[in-house]
Order: sequence, then structure tokens, then C-alpha cells
Amino acid sequence: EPALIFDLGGKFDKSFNEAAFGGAKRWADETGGSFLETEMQSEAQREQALRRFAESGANPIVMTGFAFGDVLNQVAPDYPDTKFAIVDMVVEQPNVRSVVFNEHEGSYLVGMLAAMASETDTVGFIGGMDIPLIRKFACGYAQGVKAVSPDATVIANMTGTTPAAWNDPVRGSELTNAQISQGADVVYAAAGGTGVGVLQTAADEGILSIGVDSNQNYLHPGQVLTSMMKRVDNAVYEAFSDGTDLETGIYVMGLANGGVGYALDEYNEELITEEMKAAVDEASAKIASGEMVVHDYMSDESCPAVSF
Amino acid sequence: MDKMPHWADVILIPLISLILAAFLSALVILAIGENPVEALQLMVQGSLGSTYGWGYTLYYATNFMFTGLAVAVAFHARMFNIGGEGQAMLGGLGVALVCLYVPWPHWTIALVFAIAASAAFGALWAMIPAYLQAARGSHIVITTIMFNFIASAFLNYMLVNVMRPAGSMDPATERFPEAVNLPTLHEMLLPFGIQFSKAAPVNFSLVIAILACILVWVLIWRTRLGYEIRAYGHSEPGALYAGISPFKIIMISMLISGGLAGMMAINNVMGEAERLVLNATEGAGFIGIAVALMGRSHPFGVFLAAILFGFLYQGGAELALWTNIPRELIVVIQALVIMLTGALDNMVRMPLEKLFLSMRKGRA
Amino acid sequence: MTAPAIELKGISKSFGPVQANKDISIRVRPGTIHGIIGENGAGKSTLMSILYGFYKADSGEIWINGNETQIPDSQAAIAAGIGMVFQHFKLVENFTVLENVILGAEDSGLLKPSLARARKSLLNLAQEYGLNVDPDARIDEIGVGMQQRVEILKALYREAQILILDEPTGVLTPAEADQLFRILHRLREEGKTIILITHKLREIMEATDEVSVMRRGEMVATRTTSQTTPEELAELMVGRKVLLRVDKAPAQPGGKVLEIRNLHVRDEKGVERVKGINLSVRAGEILGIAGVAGNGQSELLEVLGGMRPGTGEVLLNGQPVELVGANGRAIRDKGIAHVPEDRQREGLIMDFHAWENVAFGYHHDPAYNRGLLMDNAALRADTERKIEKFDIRPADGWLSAKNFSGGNQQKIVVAREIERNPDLLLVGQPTRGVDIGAIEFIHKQIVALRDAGKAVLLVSVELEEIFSLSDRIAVMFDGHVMGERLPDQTDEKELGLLMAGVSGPREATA
Amino acid sequence: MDFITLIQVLDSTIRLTTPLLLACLAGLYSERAGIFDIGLEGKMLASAFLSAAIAYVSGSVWLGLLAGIAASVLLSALHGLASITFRGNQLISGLAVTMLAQGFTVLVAQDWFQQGGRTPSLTGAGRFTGITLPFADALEPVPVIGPIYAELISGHSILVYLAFAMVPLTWWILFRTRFGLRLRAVGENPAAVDTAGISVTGLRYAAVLICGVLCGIAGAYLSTALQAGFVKDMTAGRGYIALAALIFAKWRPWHALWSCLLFGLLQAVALRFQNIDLGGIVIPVQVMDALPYILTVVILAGFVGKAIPPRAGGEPYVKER
Ligand SMILES: Nc1ncnc2c1ncn2[C@@H]1O[C@H](COP(=O)(O)OP(=O)(O)OP(=O)(O)O)[C@@H](O)[C@H]1O
Ligand SMILES: Nc1ncnc2c1ncn2[C@@H]1O[C@H](COP(=O)(O)OP(=O)(O)OP(=O)(O)O)[C@@H](O)[C@H]1O
Ligand SMILES: [Mg+2]
Ligand SMILES: [Mg+2]
Repeated sequence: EPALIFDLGGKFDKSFNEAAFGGAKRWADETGGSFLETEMQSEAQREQALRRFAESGANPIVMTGFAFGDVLNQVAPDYPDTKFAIVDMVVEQPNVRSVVFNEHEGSYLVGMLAAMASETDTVGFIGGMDIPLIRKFACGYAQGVKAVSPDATVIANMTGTTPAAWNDPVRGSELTNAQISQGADVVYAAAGGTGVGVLQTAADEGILSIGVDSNQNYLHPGQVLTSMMKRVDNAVYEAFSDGTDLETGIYVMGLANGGVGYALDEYNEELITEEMKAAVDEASAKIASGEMVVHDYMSDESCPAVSF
Repeated sequence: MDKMPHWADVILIPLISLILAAFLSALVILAIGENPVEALQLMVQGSLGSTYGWGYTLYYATNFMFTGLAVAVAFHARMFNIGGEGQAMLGGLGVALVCLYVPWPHWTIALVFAIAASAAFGALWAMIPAYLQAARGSHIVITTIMFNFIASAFLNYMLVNVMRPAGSMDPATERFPEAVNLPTLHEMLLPFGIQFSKAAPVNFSLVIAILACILVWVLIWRTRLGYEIRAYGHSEPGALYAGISPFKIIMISMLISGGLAGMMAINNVMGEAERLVLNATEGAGFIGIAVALMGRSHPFGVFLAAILFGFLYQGGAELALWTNIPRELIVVIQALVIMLTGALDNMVRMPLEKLFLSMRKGRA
Repeated sequence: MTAPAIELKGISKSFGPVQANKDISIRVRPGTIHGIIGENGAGKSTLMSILYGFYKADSGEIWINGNETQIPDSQAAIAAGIGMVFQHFKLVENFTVLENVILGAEDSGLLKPSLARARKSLLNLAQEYGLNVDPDARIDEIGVGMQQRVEILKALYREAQILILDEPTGVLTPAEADQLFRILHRLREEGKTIILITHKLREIMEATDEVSVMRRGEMVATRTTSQTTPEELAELMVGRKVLLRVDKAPAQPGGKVLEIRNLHVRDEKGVERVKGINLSVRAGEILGIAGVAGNGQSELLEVLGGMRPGTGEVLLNGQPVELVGANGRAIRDKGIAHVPEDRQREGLIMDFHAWENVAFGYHHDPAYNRGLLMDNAALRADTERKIEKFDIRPADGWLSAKNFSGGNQQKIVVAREIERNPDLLLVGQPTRGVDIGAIEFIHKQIVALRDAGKAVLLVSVELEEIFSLSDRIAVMFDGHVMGERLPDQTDEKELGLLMAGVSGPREATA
Repeated sequence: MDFITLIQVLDSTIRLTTPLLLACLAGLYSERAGIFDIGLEGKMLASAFLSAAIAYVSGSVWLGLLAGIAASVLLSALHGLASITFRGNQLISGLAVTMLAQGFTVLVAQDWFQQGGRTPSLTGAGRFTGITLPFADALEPVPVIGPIYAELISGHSILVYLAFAMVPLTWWILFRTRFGLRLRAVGENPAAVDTAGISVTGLRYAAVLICGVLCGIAGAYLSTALQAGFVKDMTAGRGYIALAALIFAKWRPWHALWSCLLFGLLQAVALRFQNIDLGGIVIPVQVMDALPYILTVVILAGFVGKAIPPRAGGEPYVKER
């Protein structure tokens, strides 16, 4: 029986963890199988959750979030017969699959859309916890914005420095207000549960927002420009499908293999014009083919398009 | 005459409160559409049904012994130390500093210094509220609450800005070196041919916690200091009359209390996580209040209550894993225990006293 | 004959195992001052609190002006025209006089009109009865005598026809007390009925028309004051003839053991309570300090006992004693023992076993310790001895202090302190709330210590006790020693004047 | 800081002050009556949950508000039962109330909505939205005054105005009415109130229930006005900051307003700027987070004017002579 462990922020953050849950559920619906799951209440519980599932014979065990990296590195060797998969972190153990995403590529696409939709030429970015991973989102986004309109302003804020930043809608909302007052008319929230507050305030104040990880367009129909899809669901779905035969090693999911992308559905079709779609799809193809490279913040911890 | 025999006071009342709390919790479980009997079975199975379960139960119990003793010692001096949480956090900082920045040859030596550091940091964090209470009469409950928040912000700062290793995204310290890892119960029992779960985090700290229970018992009931603490706790004017300095007692009892709370860190930080993470205390400081109330501030009572809460904690985690009952159920139980043994005490006591009084009249 | 203003029939009340009132009946004629007298703990306050609706009787009836009246709470008592001045005032300290007066008797939801009306009304009452107070003063800024007036005004403002005063003179000087009685007489002339609780016979004889005597929860007799004598009342009160003097040989005073020079003491609020006194006590002598409660005697004892700091010079056998406060241990080590005024709050830990209390204050004594630990076996053995020697009952060292009667509690304290064989014994109110048998015993112990050549400093508000024990008497008033007298060269009247701050011409020749 | 940012920060201060102020005044009623309440946090939390849940289910935020108040009042009644009727330890009871709320909100939310202890997002009539004061739009272009009126003063939800209006109202009730006089008296010397023929129990329950109502409004504000839905532990220590503000204010209504505004400002600044650069010295955000608590400790220490609580506070009333 496979197991899934959600990171702080919880299964129903409408974003990152919920995407993982979606993948697991899809697997369960299709195969009729069942899976174990649990949510973290605090940092200190990670190890217990991992061990508990390993002890009870769950296999494979999938966890979402870089924060599991350290404990997984400790726990995995104790259970050599169990396969683990971790999202967003590389753990070099023989029985671990590490799934990482090219978030900068997807963010680049939504950055282009933001720039095209903006009337003030000022767009915002609200990140969750201030870590290189989130800067990677921001950097890709800013590059996309600048690609469309080189003079545009990108305002980037982070919610916090601890995991609490993933679940702080109040702060998300305040930061959104701040960005609005600075002229932003599109904000991109890459902040897990905090994003709920960002999208809410953006909708209340009548500006556009961009969701992240899951497709969040439905949250405020007609007011969410698009969502940067990070197919955590696919990662989980595949891991579950592979079962105990799960191949270990590093898996990179990018535009080329459908790991990231942007969402287009009935909720935002009126916001995305044909031109916008054409421009983005063209860039997407170029990136996928390798013709064009989006700078990855984590490769050198710097960003050409935005400063933090 | 006493209204009630002593045993009723120390055994019957906590027991009745516990049963009431259990009953109310069962109602809650029923209300959310689960079966309380099955839930209890699951809790028992998950926490006591295997050495793995026991390992976690005892691990948590170790935490609660330290924080429970901390609250109990302060109670004896009639101080209510709500600050166990913050003191335990600071204790964690002390342990991390000792373990990370000194190359220890062996865990035994490291442990001695880790105990000293955790106790010193915890005591330090209790010292300011204690001083303000002793010298300026600032209400210790309020100041210790404030100090919990300050501790949390301070630790946050330390982990995010100071102690986080370069390149790590986690607000946590590095792993401690192998040499300072405490032996787990598994390793301790192996020489005796006993197979205890390898995965369970219960470790040598349990021995320290039990020792602490014994030492606190000796301190409170057998030493002059304990005599003075108890005397002060019963009557401040009395203490003054007997030449017991209230200032000294407040300071010492709070320092001991803070030190005990801080010492919890040898279990969760040094013994289990082997690094310092955010919120490593997980509310154990508050559970200590429930444990001390339930255990009637007596070290043996604290020992038993800590194991009970260890069971609840581990059982609750199991419930959350296998059923739809969230982990918060144990927060509810814990709240009920605190309410019933600490605040609604008289609700249980009054009818009991009447009962005993009428029984005595019946005999006479 | 008109119906009694108040008639209580068969009132009983217990507090847990303590029966405070047993089947009490009493009639109070309208327009009289009716005294109720009884020893400490006789149940006087309880009875009056029941009448005032503060406590609820377990059984019994209350009749007012010939009608049975239910008094479930104070509201009902007030409605029935009853007002009460409690032994401990019930005033809100940081409110003004006016606010205290209207509290609970406001006219409307808003305060303004009430305050205005009360201000007028106070003016009238002040003129009518000579009850002058500043309506805008805060309670914590006025003296106790003034506070008592506020309490009386509160009752009058509520148009009380029946006024109960519970030990109103305990905190007053004789002069203030006389003034109070004048006011009471004036109220009686206006047709009000007054119940006066006290355990001072003099006050009963001076002020009342009738008097009822209570003993151990029971009403033992009612007399017309003019037809009884203090001796009869005293006998009724205690149940047997009172021994007024302790048999003791004349003192054989030796050298000065204690010398106090220019001692000043301030309380927690910074108010000076002892204002530069000079006293000395010699070996083999009992110095009694008389005075109305609250004139600095308590603070004097507390400074000498190391419970609070003071300034000035105190010498014990010529050696200076530090007056830093919270140094009771050092004080004891120097050879001073202390029987404190309040045994339940200070002298004992009520929840400790008797054997734990036996070491209280001396728990550092090597005899009670073995290395780091306390030697509980030694403590218990010592307790056995003291129980035997001082006839403490029940003879069970394992009982908690709270389970002993007041007299036996006091014996535990006295045993502990006297057995240290101190050079100087400080004693505060040694027989307050103690039964007659224990009083005699404790007095004898104190005299025996004196006869062993030790110095004793006795503080008591009971003049009788001062007279029967002291070899020399000093009177304190407002933080000063008003004078020293020898017991056989003075009388209660002269001491009373000194206690009221009126100094006399004669000085003791010590 | 430019003018617009200043206005924005102050605007955010007002939003963040509101729940603090309501909870602080709630505590003021209770503590002035002699019942210490460290359970403000729990009551707010319970109300935040139930108001969001009911607002979601019924679609009416007003029903939600009522339900939130009911939840908070229920906990108040429990606190009253423990500390007034059964004369228990008020601090322990307050702590238990908070824990009870922390546990129950998640338990019930999970059972009810299956969303990991949160409620679904509120929309439309399920939320309190800002109300535009008269002339706000017309005045907007006027320099300085315009933005201050239109941005800062206008446009908040009705509960914000209610909270600020509660300050003079509370002052008036406390110092100008019979109820206020009695309430203050019972916190100073309950025996005086008792012997004056007023029920101590009744008064204290009244105070505790008022406290419940105000905490209820504070909680509802969090989940239905400031935010659109409940997430677990969403009070995030605001109850304790309110308590700190109450001490800071020395239990006085107008001072409560200033101390809540100060703490609200600290929160607003901490929210907006992570680390504050004061010309070379960088103040980390954690300092801003901890500042209300540090300030309160300083006040408690009595170095800046001593905070003296109501004299009978924290003590159960037992009749004595
Ligand atoms: N579980 C308990 N909770 C609270 N107080 C207790 C408890 N057990 C004992 N006490 C109190 O502790 C005091 C001393 O008890 P302790 O356990 O030290 O042993 P003891 O029976 O009093 O003496 P000894 O051990 O010498 O026989 C007693 O006053 C008792 O009231
Ligand atoms: N609230 C109470 N709880 C328990 N016992 C009480 C209470 N009030 C009075 N008692 C007891 O009832 C008895 C009668 O007390 P009461 O105060 O009526 O006596 P009193 O005659 O007024 O004494 P005093 O002269 O000291 O004022 C005493 O034994 C006292 O300890
Ligand atoms: Mg024993
Ligand atoms: Mg009395």
C-alpha cells in the first residue's frame, strides 16, 4: 500500500499539497487501490510520520516538500526494502526517487501572461518562505515579464522565513494590498496556503492574480489570470503507479515532459486572448526544445531579472 | 477535621477527573461519527501494542516528565510557570550550541555538558520573570506567557539567520556529530538480550528523567530547601516569619523549574532529532501543566501522569494516522484534564466532600 | 408592649464540621442599644451576618417588627431597614466616599443624579449626627475612624432603622470610641435600633440598654444592663470564674538584654508606623506593650523578629542586630524567639504535619538535619516530647496543624519557641482566640521563662493580659511610646488615656 | 517612507488593530470585574471558526457573526462556571479554554468540511465587506485630506467602526453608569458589593459574558472580514497580544485604544517589511514580532509606571467576615 505525507500547510492548501493529493486520488480512482496519508503539525513530527509508515509496511512512501530532505536522508537507510519518493528535494540514497521541477520555466510563461495582461506595467510576486526554491519561481516569472515588456516593474515580496509562511493568508493579503498600492495589477502567488489570501485580496480589489501548483482558476472565476501548474499530482501519480518497482534517482520535470505549464480553462478563457496564448505557446515550445533557456536561480543563486 | 481523607484527595479526585475527561472525549468522538471503543483500542494498540509504540509513548513521556516536574516544583512555591514552553525552547538552543560547537569524544561527556547547558538556558529564561516577580511583583503568569512568545521569536531568529547551515533551506541546525548521539533504548537493552524497536526514539534521556523525578522528590520532601519551598508555597507571611526569604525561594524555585523545563531538550533535541528544528517543543511545556495538575505536583504522580500523556500523545498520533480523527483530539483531552483537575476541581471535590462528611456522620 | 424590632428564633448555622450558631433565639426591643458579647469565635459575627443576609442560616426564623421576614441576601436585609457595619470594613479603597455611599443604592442607571443626591444627603446626615466626612476623599486616603463613619453613613443613606455594628471599637482609640458612642446615642434618640457587638465589658456597661451573652455558638443569657455586673457577664461569657491575675513571684531583673534606640519602621506602602522609639528589656523581666491595634506594636514585633526592615539601633546583649528584614534566621541564631501575633498565617503552616511545624524557623538546626537532608525521625521524636510536655491534644504529631484547635495550635508555637530557651522571647497576642485552659497554661510558661532569667517582650491588645503578665508596661500610640508604667502603680484608666495619645505626668521609675 | 506607503501602513494598522481592540476591551470588562482572562485567544478562535462555518453554510455573514458570538459566549460561560461558581483557578481555566478552542475548532472543522481544519472560502454575503463612507469618492482627489479620508478612514468593514466606537462607549459605561460603578467595585472589593446587596456572581457573570460577546466579534472579524474563511490557529497569538495591550493600558479604555493601535502598527510594519533597515542597523522581523511582548514585560516590571491590576483580580470570591 502506498503512502503520501503532506508538508506543513496541509492537504487542503488549494495549492502544492492539494496537487499531490489530487494525483494520489486519481491513482486510487483509476486502480481502485487505497493509500495512506498524513499531515504534519510541526517540524518535529516528520521523522515519526516517515517511520510509522515504513514500519507499517507502506511502500512506496511519497512526501511533498524540501523539508523532508534531512530526515529522509536519516530514515531511508533504516528501511532498505522500502522505496521513497520526495518532491522538491534531492536526497541521494539508493532507495529514494527525488523529483524536482523546473518551476522557473512554468513561471516564465505566467510572467509573460502577466506582462501582457497588465495595464500599469507593474506586476507583483508574493512568495511563501524565503528560500532559493521560491526565488527560483520569482526569477523565472520576472524573466517572462521582462521578455514581454522590458520596462515593466516586478515587485517581489516573501511572506516569511519559516514554514509558517506557507500558511499565513493574513500576511498574504496585506502584502497584496501593499503591492496594489505600488501599482501592481497582476500578482503571482507562489506561497502555498498563503496564496489563498493573495488571490482573495486581489479579487476583492479587482486586480488579477496568478495561482500556483494546482489549477486555482476556479477560486475566483474571471479574476485569476491563470495558474502556474506544477504537476506534483503527476509525480505522485507516477510514483504510486510504479509501486514497489519505483525507479530511484533524480527525476526532473519541466516543460519538455509536461511537468510544468499554465492553466487554461473555462474560468479564465476570457482573460487570455488568442494573441497571448500564441505568444506563450511559442515560448513554451522553444523552451521545451531547448532553443531557449530560462535562467534557474538555484544554479547560481542570482537572478538577472529581479532583485530581492 | 479534614473534610476528606488524604488518599481521596490525591487519588480519587484526579481519577474522577480523568474519567470525566475520557467520557467527554468519547462523546466528542461519537459526535464526529467515529466509534470511541475502537478509537481507544487503536490508541492502546498503537501506543502500547508493540515495542515501537512503547518507544514513542516513553519518548513523549520523557518530555512530559521534565516539563511536568518543572511546573510541579513551581507549584510547590505557589508559582504558576506557564513558561515551560519557552524555557524548553531555550534549553534546545543550549543543547544545540554544546553539541555543535564542541568536539566531544564521547556521548557521556557531551550529555553531562548538554544537561548543564539546557538547564542553564532554561533557568536563564525563567530568571527574568522570576526576578520581576520576586523584586517587583510583576505577575509571573503574564511574564512567562510573554517570554514564551519572545523565546519563539528569538529561536526563530537564531535558526533562520544564525544557525542555519549555508545552502540549507530548512530553518534548522546541522545534524549533530555522531559522537554525541545518545543511545536509544534499543541499544541500551540489546546487551540484555531484549529486542526493543530500533526505530523508536526513546533514549537514554528517559533514565535522566526518572532520576530527575527521584531527585525532585528528595528535594521537595527531604531537604531544607524543599521544606522552605513548600512552606513559602503554603504561606508567604509564614515564610517571612520563619526567616525564609521569599525572594530567594521565588528565584530558586523558578530557576529549578526553568532548568527542568530546559532539560527536556536532551530528549527531543539531542536524543531524538539530533539537530535543532523550529517548534521542537511541540507544546510539551503546556502539557507539563496538565501533567503536574494530574499528578498533584508529586514527583511520583508526575511520573505516572507523564506516561499517561505519553500514551495519549502517541495514541492520538496513531488515531490521526488510521482514522478521520485529527490529532487535535488530544489537545481537547488535554484541555479537559487541565480544566477538570485545575479549574473545575471544586466541581468534583464538593460532592465528594459531602459524601465523606455524611459517611463520617453516619458512622459517628 | 410593642413588637420587638428584631426577633430571631432557633437560628443554626454550621461551616462544615464547625457549628457556629446553635439554635439561637434573641429579641431586640425597638429604640434600644442592644449589646452582644462573647469570646472570640463565639459566633457573634456569624449570627449578625445571617441577620444581614450575608450568610444563610441552616434553620431558624427571622422576625422584623413583628413580621416573619425572609432574608436570603443583603438586598433583602437592606429593604427590611437593616444596616451593618462589619468588623472588617467593606469599602472599595480606590473609590471616593461618595461612590462608596451610593454603591448598590443608586437611583438610576446613570451615576450623575445619584451622586448629586448623595452629596446633599451626606450634608444633612453630617449636620444631624455630627458625621462629618469629605465626600470626595478616596477611601485609601482617610483614616480608619473616618472609614467607619463612611460605613455608618452607608447604612443611614439606605435609611436603615436597625444598625448592627460588629466590634466597632477594635481599631479606635478610647476617645474615638467615646465619640462613636455619642453618635450611637444620638441615633437611638432618633428612634433607631442598634445592635452592638463587642467583647469589651466596659463598652457594654457604658453604652447598652440590654445585653445578650454568647458562648461557643449558643445564646446563654440576656440581661438588662443596669441590672448586671461586669463580673456576672464575664462569668457567663467564659462559663466559669475568670482568673484575673497570674500567680507570679516579683521580678528579679538582671542586665539589659534588649535595647532599642530610635527605631523607625515603615510599612509596604511607605507609611511610617514606628516613629523613633526607645525601649529596653532586662533579663528576668516581662515588658508589656499596650495599645490599640494598629499603633505600631505589630510592626515593632515584626522588625525585632526579622520580618521587616527598620532603621535605628537594636542591641541584643550589647551586640547590634541587623534590621534588614527577611533575616529571621539570623535573628533566631542570636537567641531571639518569636511567638507571632497570627499563628495561623505566620506561626504555623496549616497544611504541614505537626512534626514539620515543630521545626518551623529552626529547620536549619543541625539537630534536625543529617547532612543535606532533614532528619525527619529526629523531628518526630522531638515532637513527641513537646506533645507530652505541653499537653498538646490530640497527641498525634501526624495531624496537620489545621486539625488542631486554636489553643493547641498556639501550644505548638509556644512549645517550639520557649523550648529554644532564648535570651529574648517576643510574644504577640499570645492568647487571642485561645480557650481559658490554654490561656492559663501559656501564661504560666511565659512566666516560667522569665523566672529562668530570660527577657520577654509582650504585645497584647488585651489590657487584662498586659496587667496580669507584665513587670513593666509601655504604651504605644501612633508609633510613639507614650510612656512607661509599673503595673501596680497605674490603672486601666490611666493606660486608656495614654493609649488615646494623652500623655500623663507620671513616668515609671524602672 | 512616502505618503502613500504611510497611508497604506496606517490603513493596515487599523485593520490589524480591530481584533486586538475588541479582544482587549473584552478582557477589560472581565478583568475590571475581577476575573482574569488569559483565554481571550481561545474565545476568538472559537468564534472565528464558527462564524466562518455558519456564514458559509447559511450564506449570511450576520448569522455567522451571531454564531461566532454564541461560541465565544459559551466558552466564557465555562470560564465563569470554573472561576465564579466553582471558585477555581482563573488562570488555569483560561488556559484550558484556549486549548479547548484550539482542539475543538480543528476537530469540528475537519468533521464538517473535510478540508484539514479549515472552512471553505466565503464569498458574497458570507463576508463583511468595506463600507464607503459618504463623500469618500468626492474627497479622494483632495491632497492629503482626500487619501486620509478615502483610504484610511473610509472603506473598512462595519466591525472596524464598531470596535473603535466601543472605546468611548466602554469608557462611558464604566465611569458614568451604575453598572460600571458596580463592575469596577466588584473587581476591587467584591465583599463591598455583596454587602451592598448586589449579587457578586451576577455582576461577574455579566462581565464575563460581555467579554464573550466582544471576543466573539473579534473572532468573527478575523474570519469573515479580515479574511474570507477560517484556517486553524488563525488567531495566531492575537489574544495574548490583546492581553498584553490590556496590561499596557493599565486596564483603562482610552489607553487600551492607544496600546492596541501601537501593537497593531507593529504588526502592520512587521507584515509589510520583513527586515527594517534603519540606516545601517537592520531590525529583523522577529524583533517586531516580539516587541509587543517585550514592551509589556517592561511595563510589568514597573520601570515605566506600574501596572496595578484590579485588586480582587484573579481571586475567587469566598465570603468571609
Ligand atoms: N501524591 C501526592 N500528591 C500530593 N501530596 C502528596 C502526595 N503524596 C504525599 N503527599 C504529601 O507529601 C507529604 C509528605 O509525603 P511523603 O510522600 O514525603 O511521605 P510521608 O508519608 O509524608 O512521609 P514518609 O515518607 O516519611 O513516611 C505529606 O504531607 C503528604 O500530604
Ligand atoms: N466562613 C467561615 N468558614 C468557616 N468557619 C467559619 C466561617 N466564619 C466563621 N467560622 C467559624 O465559626 C465560628 C464562629 O465565628 P464568628 O466569627 O461568628 O465568631 P465571633 O464571635 O464573631 O468571634 P470574634 O470575636 O473573633 O469576631 C468560629 O469557630 C469560626 O472559626
Ligand atoms: Mg510516605
Ligand atoms: Mg466576629
